[in-house]
This record gives sequence, structure tokens and C-alpha cells, in this order.
Amino acid sequence: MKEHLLSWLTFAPTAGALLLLFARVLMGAREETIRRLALALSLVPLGLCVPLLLRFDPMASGPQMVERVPWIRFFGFNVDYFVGVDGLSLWFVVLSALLVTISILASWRAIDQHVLAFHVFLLLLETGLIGVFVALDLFLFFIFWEVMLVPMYFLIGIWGYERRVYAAVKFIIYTMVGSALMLAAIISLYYLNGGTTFDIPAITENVRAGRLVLDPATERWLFWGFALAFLIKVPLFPFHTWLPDAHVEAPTAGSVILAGVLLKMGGYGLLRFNLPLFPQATEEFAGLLCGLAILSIIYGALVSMVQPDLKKLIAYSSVSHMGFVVLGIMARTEMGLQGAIFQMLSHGISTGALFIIVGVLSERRHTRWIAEFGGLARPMPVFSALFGILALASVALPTLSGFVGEFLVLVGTYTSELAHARAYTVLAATAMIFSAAYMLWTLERVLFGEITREENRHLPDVNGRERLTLIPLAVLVIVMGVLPNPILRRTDRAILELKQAVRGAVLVQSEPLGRRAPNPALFGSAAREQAESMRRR
Amino acid sequence: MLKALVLSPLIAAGILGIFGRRWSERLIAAIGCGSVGFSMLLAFRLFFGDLWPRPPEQRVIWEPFFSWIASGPLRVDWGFQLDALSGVYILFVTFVGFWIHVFAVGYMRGDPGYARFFAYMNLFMFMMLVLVLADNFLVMFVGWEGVGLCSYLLIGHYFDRAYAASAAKKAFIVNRIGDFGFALGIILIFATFGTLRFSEVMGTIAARFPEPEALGEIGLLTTIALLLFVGATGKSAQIPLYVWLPDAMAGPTPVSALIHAATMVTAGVYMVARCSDLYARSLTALFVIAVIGGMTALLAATIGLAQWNIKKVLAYSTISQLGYMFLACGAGAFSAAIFHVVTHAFFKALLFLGAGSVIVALHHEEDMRRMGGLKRAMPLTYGTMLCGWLAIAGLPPFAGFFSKDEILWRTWTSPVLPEPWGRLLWAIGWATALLTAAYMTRLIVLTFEGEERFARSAEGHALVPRESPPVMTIPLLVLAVLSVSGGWVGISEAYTGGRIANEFEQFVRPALARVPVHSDHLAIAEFGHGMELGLAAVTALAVLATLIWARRFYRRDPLRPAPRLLENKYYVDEIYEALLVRPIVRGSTVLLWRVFDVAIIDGAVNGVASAVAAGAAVLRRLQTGLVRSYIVMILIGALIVLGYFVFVGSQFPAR
Amino acid sequence: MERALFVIFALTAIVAALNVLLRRHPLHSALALLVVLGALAGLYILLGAYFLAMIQVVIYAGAILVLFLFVIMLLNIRAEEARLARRPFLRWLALPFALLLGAEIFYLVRTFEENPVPSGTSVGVTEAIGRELFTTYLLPFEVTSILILIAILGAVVLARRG
Amino acid sequence: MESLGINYRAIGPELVLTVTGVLVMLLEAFSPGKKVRDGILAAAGIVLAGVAALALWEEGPVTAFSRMVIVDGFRVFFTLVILLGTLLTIFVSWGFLDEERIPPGEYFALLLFGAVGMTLLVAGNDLMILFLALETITIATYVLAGYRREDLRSTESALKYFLLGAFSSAFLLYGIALLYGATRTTNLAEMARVVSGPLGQAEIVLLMAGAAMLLIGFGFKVTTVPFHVWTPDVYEGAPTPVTAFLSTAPKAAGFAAFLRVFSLTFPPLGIESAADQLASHWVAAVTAMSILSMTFGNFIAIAQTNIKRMLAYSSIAHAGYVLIGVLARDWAAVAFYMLVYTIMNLGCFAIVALWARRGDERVLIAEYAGLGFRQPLLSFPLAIFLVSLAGFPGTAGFVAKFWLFKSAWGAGFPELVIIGVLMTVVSVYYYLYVVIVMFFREPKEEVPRVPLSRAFVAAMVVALVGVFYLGLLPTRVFAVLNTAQNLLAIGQR
Amino acid sequence: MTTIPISWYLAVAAVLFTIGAVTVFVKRNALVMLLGIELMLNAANLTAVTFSSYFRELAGQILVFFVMVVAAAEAAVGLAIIVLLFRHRETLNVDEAQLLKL
Repeated sequence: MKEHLLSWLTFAPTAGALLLLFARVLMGAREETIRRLALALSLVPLGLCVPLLLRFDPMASGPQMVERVPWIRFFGFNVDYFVGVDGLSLWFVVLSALLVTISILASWRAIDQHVLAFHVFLLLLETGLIGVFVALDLFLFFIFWEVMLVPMYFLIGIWGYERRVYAAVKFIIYTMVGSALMLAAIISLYYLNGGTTFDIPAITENVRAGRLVLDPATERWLFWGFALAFLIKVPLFPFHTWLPDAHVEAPTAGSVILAGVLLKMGGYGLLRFNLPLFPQATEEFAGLLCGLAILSIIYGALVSMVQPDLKKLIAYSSVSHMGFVVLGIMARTEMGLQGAIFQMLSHGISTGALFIIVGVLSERRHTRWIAEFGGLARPMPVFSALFGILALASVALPTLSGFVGEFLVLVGTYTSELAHARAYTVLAATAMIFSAAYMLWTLERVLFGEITREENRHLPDVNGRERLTLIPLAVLVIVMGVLPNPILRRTDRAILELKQAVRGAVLVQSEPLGRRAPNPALFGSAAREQAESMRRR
Repeated sequence: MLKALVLSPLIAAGILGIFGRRWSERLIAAIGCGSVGFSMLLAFRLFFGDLWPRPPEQRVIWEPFFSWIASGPLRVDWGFQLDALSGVYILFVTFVGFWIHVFAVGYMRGDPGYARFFAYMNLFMFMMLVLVLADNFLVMFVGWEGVGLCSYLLIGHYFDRAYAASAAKKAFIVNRIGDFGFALGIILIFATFGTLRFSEVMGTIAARFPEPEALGEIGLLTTIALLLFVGATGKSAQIPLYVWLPDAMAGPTPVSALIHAATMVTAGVYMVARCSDLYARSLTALFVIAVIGGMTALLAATIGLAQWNIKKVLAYSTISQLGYMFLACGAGAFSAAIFHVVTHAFFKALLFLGAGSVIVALHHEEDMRRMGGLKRAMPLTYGTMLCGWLAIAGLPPFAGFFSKDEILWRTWTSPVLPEPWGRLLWAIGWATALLTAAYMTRLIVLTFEGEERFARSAEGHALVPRESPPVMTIPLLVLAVLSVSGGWVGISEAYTGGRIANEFEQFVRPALARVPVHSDHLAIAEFGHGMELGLAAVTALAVLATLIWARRFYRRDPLRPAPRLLENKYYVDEIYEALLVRPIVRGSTVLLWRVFDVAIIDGAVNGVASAVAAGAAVLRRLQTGLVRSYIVMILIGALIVLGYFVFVGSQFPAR
Repeated sequence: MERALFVIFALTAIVAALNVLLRRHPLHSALALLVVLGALAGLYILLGAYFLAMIQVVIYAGAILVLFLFVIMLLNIRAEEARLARRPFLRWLALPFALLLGAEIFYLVRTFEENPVPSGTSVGVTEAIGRELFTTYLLPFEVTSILILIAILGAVVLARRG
Repeated sequence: MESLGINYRAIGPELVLTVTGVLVMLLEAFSPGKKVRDGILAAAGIVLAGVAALALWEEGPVTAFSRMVIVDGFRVFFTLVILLGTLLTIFVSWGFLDEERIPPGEYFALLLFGAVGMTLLVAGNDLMILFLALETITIATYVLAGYRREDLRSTESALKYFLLGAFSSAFLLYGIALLYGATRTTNLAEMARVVSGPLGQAEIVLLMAGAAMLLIGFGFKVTTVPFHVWTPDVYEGAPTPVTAFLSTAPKAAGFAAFLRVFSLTFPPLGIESAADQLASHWVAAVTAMSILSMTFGNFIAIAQTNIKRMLAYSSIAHAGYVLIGVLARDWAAVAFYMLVYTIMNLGCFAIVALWARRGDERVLIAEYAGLGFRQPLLSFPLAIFLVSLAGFPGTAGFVAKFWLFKSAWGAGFPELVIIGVLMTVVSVYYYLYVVIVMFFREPKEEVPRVPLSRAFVAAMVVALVGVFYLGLLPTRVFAVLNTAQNLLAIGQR
Repeated sequence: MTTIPISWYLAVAAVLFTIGAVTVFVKRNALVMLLGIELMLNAANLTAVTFSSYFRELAGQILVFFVMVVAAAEAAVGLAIIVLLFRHRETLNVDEAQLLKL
């Protein structure tokens, strides 16, 4: 049977966008119709996620549901249209589809200008997002990676707040600096691999099997070529300053997608490229990156704490949360890697939802300043409950999604072979305190206390549509916290293989360096781990 | 059955939380109390029907639920485990919890957040049961943080009062500081043992670490133990993290009774007892615990002496009593600590509920300066409060006497504390006991005796306090009975000359570790029952004397101002604020955000951008619009190219 | 004899060229250029390029330059005024530029050793050139027709009134 | 054949174009002002020329007219690019001719004659042909630049273009003379043969100087720094359709000639030869020119307020990118880049021309404010072309740029690639600035709607389809180029 | 037969070229600048003819022939532009033509 599921998933939104255009141009659809239609169209990829999840085989090795068609040929362009999902990417695809639908719902009233264009851009963006995660060809990956910048740029620039232009430009220039160097690195890698293919699994396999051995200097350059793009996207301190601006100025939908999916592309990239392709350089720079991750975690939390602007506060909290992702990835233990993925998913949902929360507020009050609120729990009890749950997920309260990710990252870091693993763990764990401080302080100032402004006294509570956006996310946050295994199980195999690839390559190449011996209680032979993971299922 | 026991309050909480807002108070109360009552019945059934009859070494019921987190070598399941220790805990938690719920039915009447309140209370019960019944550290951590969350929610019940919201936040954050240590401890346990199951960790600890770590040695176990204890200092309000508990009194009084007196705050003690195998192997940790416990007991008692808010006095007394419990743990007497937890639950719940009754009667007046003479109007409350007063003061045969005395005795004879710390800490405990008697007497006197001071206060109307309705007084009576008799289950064998064993200790002991005994240390037995009885008598008499003296003293001048230092709680909050909170906030605002983020990083980014723009503007000037200058430019270029080709190029012959 | 002629022609050319540069009035410059062209025609003769010498005089001097003169007369252009210069310093760049450019070109000329041009060659006779033009260089020759056509068309388009 | 080599098929496209040009010109003379007739005729001539060019496809590589012209795949490809550019220019000029009341016949004739020069430049195998072709182009475009005669800006543009162009032609000519002195021939094939062996010291110096002069001349034509100075002024002052033409077809032709002269005649042979000695220097010089063009072009473009000037600087920057391809000596990449650049730049200018209205009144970027949603049929295509110029994936601009960079990296110019990608980021800034103004800024006054002519729509469709087709499914064109590469006249030496 | 070294001719050409180039950027009159360009072209011509004679080969002279045609064409168009400019401006001073800049 020919496999087309992923193509459908990726391009259904594009088709949807075209359909929207036709609906307006040929049938003269009104704004309300456009909204409904866009929502319905966004449900298509979301619906396609069901067969995706059903057909995904957690046991299978390598990418699944692969489609491969020769695409561009001649002159060294051995570019294939090559897509597939594996444990690393599966959930991000689902997340993208989910958050786009939620975003459309969340923008129902907030977007009253250029409704058609908004939804067209959003759907195009979705294609880019899903495409990044399913692409298995470097060239294709890069196309999706860049392509999604344009709709995002428009989303921020047209429907954003006051300083939207500055934010949009900053966003695009910042990210493009990183991706420009990645392009150079891709080209370089292509030649180093023999100049015949952009096939990611093949190149990865060549590295793993020792057929593609890079000299250390080259590897370092390539590592940074890729890493910089990803770290800017993540964003890791000190490359993070685009994020507060972009998040704050973007419309709610834009913030949701930015926080929910775009940042994840950075973490995903590190997992997909830096770790397996440049294991030695990763080993070399892991300490540095961990240090920066720690800085991000603490710094993001502290700066978040003192923000007077609710949206900026949440934006900075993203910096903190995403620091965990980088830390987990650089720890390169199964728990760390899985924790990183889980943390990304959790952050995508909880922070995305928090941005919707801010959106709800700013739709009602046209301000995001914390000082303008206070005592909202009285007029808006449901809203407050949802805000509370999501904030607590962000605080990583056990049984909520944030905890699983952070805990796995912390355990993973502690048990890793990093040079200062303990110090990293301890420092990262301080986020527990800081996140509680900024989130609860925020809750206190927004929801609790006396109502200081008369306008707030009779604010309407979340309406049905808003509930439809927030409650599923809140429920997901709880479900993911209580039952993370369905997610973890589907990433297991890919993580295991990734870890083995990394470890194998490092061990093969750096045996004489004699790193400190792993704790035998934790690290059995690779074979034992394999057996173990089999048994677990 | 364990699952049903645990989940019953959760389900009730869910129902109340989602649908409760539109329901009548009666229905809400029925669901709220009913679910806890159901849990209580199950707890009794499990305890007496299932656990008790078993032989001591088989008193473990394990119910796995489902897998929670499975990643790499980490396997964590939702699983519950009932043994003697948790058995005792669920018994009094559900029991006290149930009666406090009943009390709250009356206390919260007319509150707009009625459903919310009961939802949170039920949720709390669930979390507490999870904490107690967890079979591994991580699930325990769930309960641990969960009760913290509920505490947060309930302290902030009156969320539109700024101080309540602020107190709730403070409670959570301070608890989080403790949890930070706790979480690290858990990670370290996993890294060391490769598992988080209590049975596996505690079961293998002896084989893995046969020798206890000596005093002053900071080994792996000590690190773990101390990290976990950091969590305990947060949850159980010990130095230096006790500051949240007094503020937590901003919540409704039943909350204070249930969470901030009877159950949650003893979670730290529970945890230490649960990990007694671990603690028993680290003399350093035990020593630290004992010292911190003793210090906290004394410190809180002195502050309690000077507070005017009735609930604050009780809060400090709670801190003080918790200090006792840790003192016991530190001395290696885990069962004594648990014993005190139980008796304390009874009498402290009673005291809080009594205070609650008073507060309701006085229309939410909490300042003792505006109370007094209530014994006539509220005889039932007064009577039951007297039981609690005597119990906490430690007068025989009230509950507090037995547990407190055992702690003091065990401290005196502790095999793990270095000389002369056992006796030193005993002295601290002893002094605390007298202080306790003094400040509790003060509370009783100020509240119930002397002249009525409340009439003057409330908005011109004369206040006529009335006795609370039966729904509130019945729980008082029940708890009063237990405050009197609750201690009898654990009477030291000294009193019977060794004929009857200490029932409580006998029951709990298999679940707890035995501390190692130094060879140079006298065994308890060698001190003899005589000495134990003698010390107890001395204590009891001293307490009695204090009670009498204090009653006279405060009757004479109830409003005598306390030393400013004590009234201001040694300025600890202010010091924390000045040394920690403000620098962090200021530093984050000014240094990190404004200077580093905005000025330096963003400045650099924007600087590059504007440098590019400025450079562009300058380069743009090259285009003067003047043909002749263009020609000059071309000419310059031509000269350079030509020069390069002709001079440089022809100098070097072909390779 | 030849050398003398060379020197005369060369000097005339250079001096006249300097006149093109230094004269204020465009008319004088144009006339100076006329002299240069004539002197160059002489040099062409020395080089044996008789045909070129001829058309140099007929076409270049006779047609193109006359066109210049015609325009100068037509527009009644006056002499340049010094103060109208927008970038007077450009004038001062002239000397260093001239020196540099001259030095570079001289350098490359100098390296061309003392190879004499054979005199009295007759490759440049009309017949030979004509044959070449219509055989080997047929295509470029035809292209010039387009060039002229464009020039005519362009001049018409640009200079036409209204 | 070789002796005289008169082969009219070999100059088929040029012949067709010339005949059409003359025809259009004559028709104008006898019955003036028939725009549609002349336009269709000119377009038909271009299409026919394209057919004539395609007919040469399988001929290659041969020479004709005493080795004056060469027939190979690349000539055909570049010819087609030039014809496409000319055709699109006719579409773009449609409204302009009416507004300015320009006699269409003469205008089309000049375009066609200019195109003849360009195709000849591509075909030329002799410096004389190259010189004449170049002059044909420039003289035609001098006139075109000054076409709006009543507008002083247009005249000034023509004057500057003319003075600087003639000045640089003199250098080119001097270079040709010196190369002739060095190698005794003006024929490129012959010259390549001569320089592939050793030369005497004097000849080497002449060769170097000649090549340098040629580099200056070509550098001028393809607008590379520091010989770019004319570009912004001329592009700004010339009528917008002419600017569109100037920035595309002649540049494509220029680069083709550049490649023929430098990378085929003086290639780095790797053996001891004059060519190799020269190559190491022209590579260094062109590297410098490429870097300067990329940086200057992109940076100065940021500071522009006039969209035509901005596109002029962008065109300088693109010349810098293409030079990377020249250095990598990847004909196919350069050809493809010029095809793509022609399409997207003409697309851009088509909109600019339409928006500018009569007399190029509305050319400030600020005057695009609010265009975004008021006339999406203008703003969105413009945004797409700009995004393509910026090299965003999914558009042709990306594929073209990627190819250049890839070739350059493979050919050993990684530093150029890194500068190139970074400069691309800089370029994003100013390209998207136009987008910002269009979509994110509110107009100061009511924005009128501009009527769209059919020719404009046709140009848009062609350009948009081109941008996406070449950006997403370039394989077919690649296959054509692959054939062309195999048909490249290697045997020329 | 006395002969003249080839470099003499080349030198004269070089000098003329230089003078022409300088004329172009020193003079402000567009027409005189055009004269300077003619001078440069002629310098190139002289070079070509010199080499042609030296090689006894015609290509150089043919080139010069073409250059003359080109010069004529250029002059025609250039003078047309100049006339056009004069009509607008009443001056040929190129320094005045500064509408397009920056």
C-alpha cells in the first residue's frame, strides 16, 4: 500500500488555506463562515493524527510511515521528498495539529481584521510546523524550517500589538541568523558525506557506523552551525531576547504557536541532528550548553518574576522551561532525553494555554499589565481555576504534566556522565522554587486580593468557546501528569537508539580518554537495556 | 480497598469542584463529609480487620495500581502500601479529618465558597492519603506537594483578602524551598539505589551500607537524609522554614486544625519515620534533626508566648510541638515521634476547633485582646478547650503527657546523640514544656476568663457570643475525649513496672528502624524505670506549677505587653525579606532584566542592527549623485584591479 | 626620418590631448581633439594602416567630431565656470590619478621590450581589410549595422521635439 | 564551413529579433501608435526567436561565422532567459506606454535590438563580437533609460549611464587591445589555446593588464562593486519598465560573457600556463568583488527609501552572489540563478511600475503603506517576489541561491558561502521592510486602487508560476541545464 | 630601414588614455567629458593598430574599424542625450545633474 498519511497531514492545511481563499474569492464567504471553515479545516490534520497514533508502532526501529519520492535531481541535488515519523517527532506533529486548532478557536473574537488572511497564514504555518517534524531530508527540512517563518512574521506583524513590527523583524532576523549558518553547515555536511544525498537517516547511520568520520575541528564548526540555529529557536540564554518581544507582541494565536511549537523545533533539531551527527562535539560542548541551560533556567525564572507585563512574564518563563529541555538533551541519558521531549510537549500545552489565558484577559481589558488586575477570582471563577491549573503545571506540580518532564530531566542529568552533573542538577532544581515564586506571585496579583479596579468587578467569566480552548488543554495537562506513559512509551525506542548512537560513537572514538566509569547500578550494557526495554512493553 | 480509601475523597473533590457551585450547602456537606467518612470507615476496617490481626512482621498490604513513569531505568508506579506506620496515620488522619469536616459544616455556613472549600478539603484528604500510603518516594512526593497545594488553596480560601492570598503564596513557596531539597533527595536515592520503592530502598540499605555513617561524616546517606530533611523542615515548619505556618492561619479555622495542626505538618515526621532505616544510618542527620527540632520547639514556644492572635498562638505551639517530634526522631525514637503525632493531632485539632468556635461566636474576631470571659457564654467550648489545654501542657493523664514524656525520656537516654547533647536537648524540651504550659494558659485565660473585652469592639453593636451549634460542638466533644484518653494506647511500660508493654510502640516498631546503639552508651534499660518515672514526675510537677502560676499571672494582667522581640517573632520575616526576597527581586529587576537583558544582550543585538543601519547610512553617502565622483570611484577600483594584476600578478611567475 | 615623423605626430597628439584637457571652452577642446585625431592618423600611416588613417580622417575627424562641433555651436555652450564645481577637490585628484594610471600603463609598456614595429608593412591596405571584413568579420560587420540603426533610432527618439 | 562558416541558423534568434525589430520600427513609421499590434508582433518575434534558439539545442557545440559565434547549450539557455526577460518587459511596459504616450513601435524596436545585443553577447566567441554586442546593448539601453524625455530624472539617468558606460567601454576596449597584443588574437578559442601554454614575460604583463581592464568593463556591466556606482542612479531615474529590463536581461547576458571570457578562456588549468597564472589573480579579484558587492549592496539597500534604488542595491548584491557561481565555475548554477533572478526581479518591477503610475510618482517605500490588504493582488505577489529575492525556501530564489552556495562550497569557497548566507539575512531586513510597510503600516491618505491590465496579469502569472515552479519542482529545468552543460563547448579550446 | 620601437607607440597610447581619463573626471561639461572618452577610445585604437602592425595581422585594425563605428553611434546617442539635457537645464554642467543620489 502506498503510504500517504504524512503527506496528507502536512499538506492538508495548505489545501485548507487554498480552500479558504476559494471560499472567499469564488463564493464570497463572510468572516464568520471563514472562521468556521478554518476551524473545520484545522480539524482535518488533527483528525489525521488519530490514524497516525494508531498506526505508529512503538516497537519499530527507525522512521515509520515513510514516504519517499525523488524530488530534485541533477547537479548534486539528490533531494528526495522524504518524510516519516519516529518517536522523536511523533508527538510534535500531534502537538502542532492540536495547537493550531486551539489557536483558531482562541482567535475567534480577538481577530476581527483580515480574518481570511489570518487563517490562511495560520494554516500555512501549520504545514511548515508539521513539515519540520516529518522531514527526513535535510533540504526538505530546511525548507520547512524557513518557510514557517514567513507566516509567523505576518501573524506577528499584522495582528500583533503596539511594537509588533519591531518584534516581527527581530524574530525573523534573529532566527535567520541561526538558520543561515545552518544552511552553510548543511552544505558542508553534504559534501563531507560524499556529496550524494541529503537523506538524514542515511547520514546519521554513516556517522554511527563510522563511515563518516569528521575531523574534530570540522565537527565543531558543524556542531555550532546546527546548534546555533536550534539554540536561538529554543531559545537558550543569551540568544533569547527575541522571545519576550515576539511573544508579547504576537496575537494570542501567534504566541500559542510560538511557545507551543516553534520553540520545540529547536529542541527537536538538537535531538535529530546535533546529538547523532556530532557526538564528539556534543560531548565537548555539553558542559558549556548545560551551563547555558542552567543560566536560562535560573535567569528566565528570575527575570520572569519581576515582569510587570503578564505576557512577558510567561514569555520569560518559557526561557526557563526550555532550559530544562537543553539540559536534558545534553545529559544524553534516556531519562534526560525523554524528559526533554516530555518537557517540550508539556510546555507546549501549558504555556500555550497560559497565553490563551492572557488573551482572554486582554480581550476583556485590553491590557496585559498585571497591576491592572487583581481579585479576578471573584468575577471569573472558572477562568481562575483554569489559570490555576495551568500555572501549577508550569510550576511542575506533581500529577501535572510539567513535573514529569522536569523530574525526568533532573534525574537524567544527575545520572549522566557529565562532568558536573550534580551541580547542574542542584542548580536546575532551584527552578522549583523560582517557578513557584513567579507563578504564584502572578496568581496572587491577578486572581486574588481585593478588586482594585472597578472595571474588573463585572468581567464576564470564560465563555463557551474559551472553555473549549482551555479545558482540553487543562485536562491534557492533568492526564499527561498522571499518565505520561503512553507518550513516553512511543518515544522509548527512538530515544534508546539515539542514546546508543551517541554513546556508541563517543565510546568508539574516545575510548582512550577514559571518562569516569558509569555507575554499574544504572548503566548496564547496551544489550541489557535493550532487553529491558523489550520487557517493559 | 486501599484504592477506594484513597480515591473516595478525590472523586468527591472532583464532583464538588466541577458541579458544586450550584448545589445546596446540605448536599455539599453530605458529599464532603460522606466521602471522608467512607474513607474513615474503610481505614478502620482495614486497620482493625486486616492489619491488626496479622502477625507483626506481615503487617504490610501492598496494592499496585498502574505504571506512572517508565523511562530508561526509572520505573515509578502508582502503588499504595499499608503497614503499621501508615496504618496509624490513616487511622487518625481520616478520623480527625472526618470530624473536622463535620465541624466545618457548621463553621463555613454561609460562606460563598462553600463547595470550593469542601472540594479542596476533600482533595487535601486525598493528597494526604496518597502521601501516607505511597509505596515509593515519587508518589509520596505527589502527596507531599499535593497537600502543599491544598494548603495553598485553603489558606487562600478568602482570596479577596490580600493577606490571605499572600500567606497562601508564602506557604507554598517556602514549602517549595523544602521540596527542592526533598526532590534532590529523591533523585539521589534513585541514583544510589536504582529504585524509588520504599521496600526496595529500605530493604537493601542494610546490605548496601552495613555501617552507619558516623557523626560529622557527610557521606551519601547523610546527604540523602539531610536533603530529605530539608523537605521536612519545609512541610513541618522547622527552622529555618517555619515562617509560613503562622501566616497560614489566614485560612479558615478548620483548615488550620486539619492541615496546619493535625495532619499535613506532621508529614515531615512521617517521612523521617518512613525513612527511618535511612536516618538510622546517619548519625549526622539524626543529630541535625534533633538539634533543629529542639531549637524549633524552644523558639516557637517563646514566640507563642507573645502573640495576640489566638490562632497564631496555636500555630506557634504547633511548630513547637513539631519540634518535639523531630527531637524524638533525632534521638532515634521514631515511635515516640509518631505517638506524639497522634496525640498532638487530637488535642491540637481540638484546640483549633475550639478556637474556631470562639471565632465564629465573635464574628470572626481572632485577637485575644478582644476576647475574654467567654466561659459563661460558651461552656461546652470552654470545657473541651480545657481538655486540650491540659493535654498540650502535658499533665497526666491527658494524652499529651504520655507522648511528650516519652520524647523527653528518649532524648535523655538517646543512644545516638553524642554526649552531652541528649541531656542538653532534654533540658530544652523540658523548658519548652513549661513554656507551652505558660502560653497555653495565657490563651485560655485571655479567651475564656476575666472580663469580657469584646463588647467594646464590633461596630457599636454589643456582641452576644453564643455557644456553637451541635454540628460544631460534637466534634469538639469527640476530640476532647480523645485528647484525654488518646495517650493511653502508648503508656510507657515504666508505669506498669514493665508488666504491660507499650502497646503503641509494639505495634509501630516493626515498621521502623532500630537505631544503632553505641557501645559506649548505656542501654535504655540500664537507666531503669525508676529514673524514667522520676523525670516524668519532675516534669509533671513543674508543668503543674507553671500552669497555676501562669493562670494567676495572666488573670492579674491579661494584656501585659510581651517583649517586643518576641512579639515581632525575632524579626525573622523581616530578615528574610531584607536578605533574600528583596535582593532577589531587586537584582532580578535591575540587574538581570533591565541591565543584562535589555541593556546588554538586547542592546548588543539592537546595537548591531543600528550599527548596520548607521553604516548603511554612511555608505549611502558614497552615492553623491555626482557623475564625476562616480568616475573617480570607478577609477580607483580600476587602479586597484590593474595594480593588483600588473604589479602583483606579474611579479610572480606561474607556479 | 620615420622617427622624426613619429616624434612630431606623437608630440602633436599629446600636446593637443593636453589641450583637450586644459582648455576652458568646449569648442577649443573639440578642436584640440581634432588635432589629436589627425596626428593619430599620421601615426597610423607610420604603422602602415593606411585604410584606417584614411577613415580616421574622413569618419572620425570629418563626421564624428564635426557632429560635436555642430552640437557645441547649436547649443551655444559657454566656457566652464570654475565656481560651479560641486566637488572641487576632484580636480586635485587628477594629478595623482594621472600619475598612477600613467605609471601603471608605462610599466606594462616598458616590459614590452624594444621590439620594433616593422615599417612599411602593407597589411593595412584597403583591399586586405575589405576582404577580411566581408569574410572573417562578416558577422561583426553586420552587427555594426544594427548598432548604427539603434543609434539613429535612439537619437531620433531622444532629440525629437514634443 | 570553417573557412567562412556562414550559417544563418547559428544566428537564428538574432536574425528573427532583428527582423522583428526592423518590422516594428517600420510599422511605427507608417501607421504609428498601434500598441497592441506592435506589442503582439514584438512578442511573437520573441517567441519565434525562442523557437529559433531551441532549434539550436541539438546543434551544439559548434562555431560559425569564422568562429565568431558559438552554438552550445548554454547559449541557448541564456538566450531563452534573455528572451523571457524581454518578453516580460514588454508586458510590464504595457501601461507605461499608454501613460507616457510613447510611440510603441520605437520602444519595442529598441528593446528588440537590445535583446539582439544580449543574445549576441551570449553567443560571442570573439572579443570583437563581445565588444560590439555590449555596445549594442548599452546604446539601446542608454536611449531606453532616457525615454521619458520630459522628466529630468530620466534624462539625468541616461546621461549618467551614458558617461559612465562609455567610460567603462573605453577600459574594456583598451583591455581587448592589450589582450590582442598579448595573444595575437581576439578569438576566445584561439586565445584559450595560446594561454594554455607559457607566455613571455611581456606577454604575461599584457595579458594581466588586458584581463584587468576586461574585468573592469565586465564588472561595470554586471554591476559589481566598485564598478556599480552608476546602478542606483540609473535604476532610479530610468522609467520603471526600463529599470526592470536593465536589471535582468543585460545582466544575464553580461554574466554569460563574463563566464565565457574568464572561466572558459582563462580557467585555472592547474598546469603551468599563462591561463593558470592569470586565473589565480582573477579568482582573487573576483572574490573581492563578490564580497564587496554582497556587503555593500545589502548594507546600503537597508538605508534606501526609494524602492527602485533599493532594488538597485539588491541587484548589486545579487551580482555578488552570482559572482560566487562564476568563481565556482558552475555555468548551470549561474544560468539558473539568472533565470530565477530575471523572473522574480521582473515580477517585482512589474508591480513597482504599476504602482508608480505615470511619471514614476509613487516610488518611495513609504508610499506603499496600506497597500497590503487594499489591493492584495498587488501586495501579495510583491511580497512573494521579495521573499523569493530574499531566498526563502519554497521559492525559486532559495533553490538558486542554495545551488550557488553549494557549488561554491564544493569548489572550495566556504568563506564566500558564509558571507553569502549572512548577507542573505541582512537582505531579509530590507526586503521585508517593504512587506512591513505594505501590511503593517496604515496609509496616511486613502489608497487608490490601481487598475490591472491584462498584460500585467499575464506577467504576474508567468512570474508567480515561475517563482513557485522553479522553487518547488525545478528538476525539469535542472534536466535541461544538465543537457546544456553536456553541450557546453568544451571543445572550444 | 629605421624602425620605431613598439613601446613608443604604446607609450603614446598610454599617455593619451590617461589624459582622456583625467579629462573625463576633471571636466564638468558633459560634452567635454565625451571628448575625453573619445580620447580614450583613440588611445585604445592606437594600441590595437600598433599590435596589428607588429603582428602583421589584421584583426587589430578591423577592431579599430569597428570602434570607429561604435564611436560614431555613441556620439550620436550621447549628443542626443546632451541636447536633451540642455533643453531641460540650459547647461551641460554635470555637477548640476544631481537629482539622483544617495
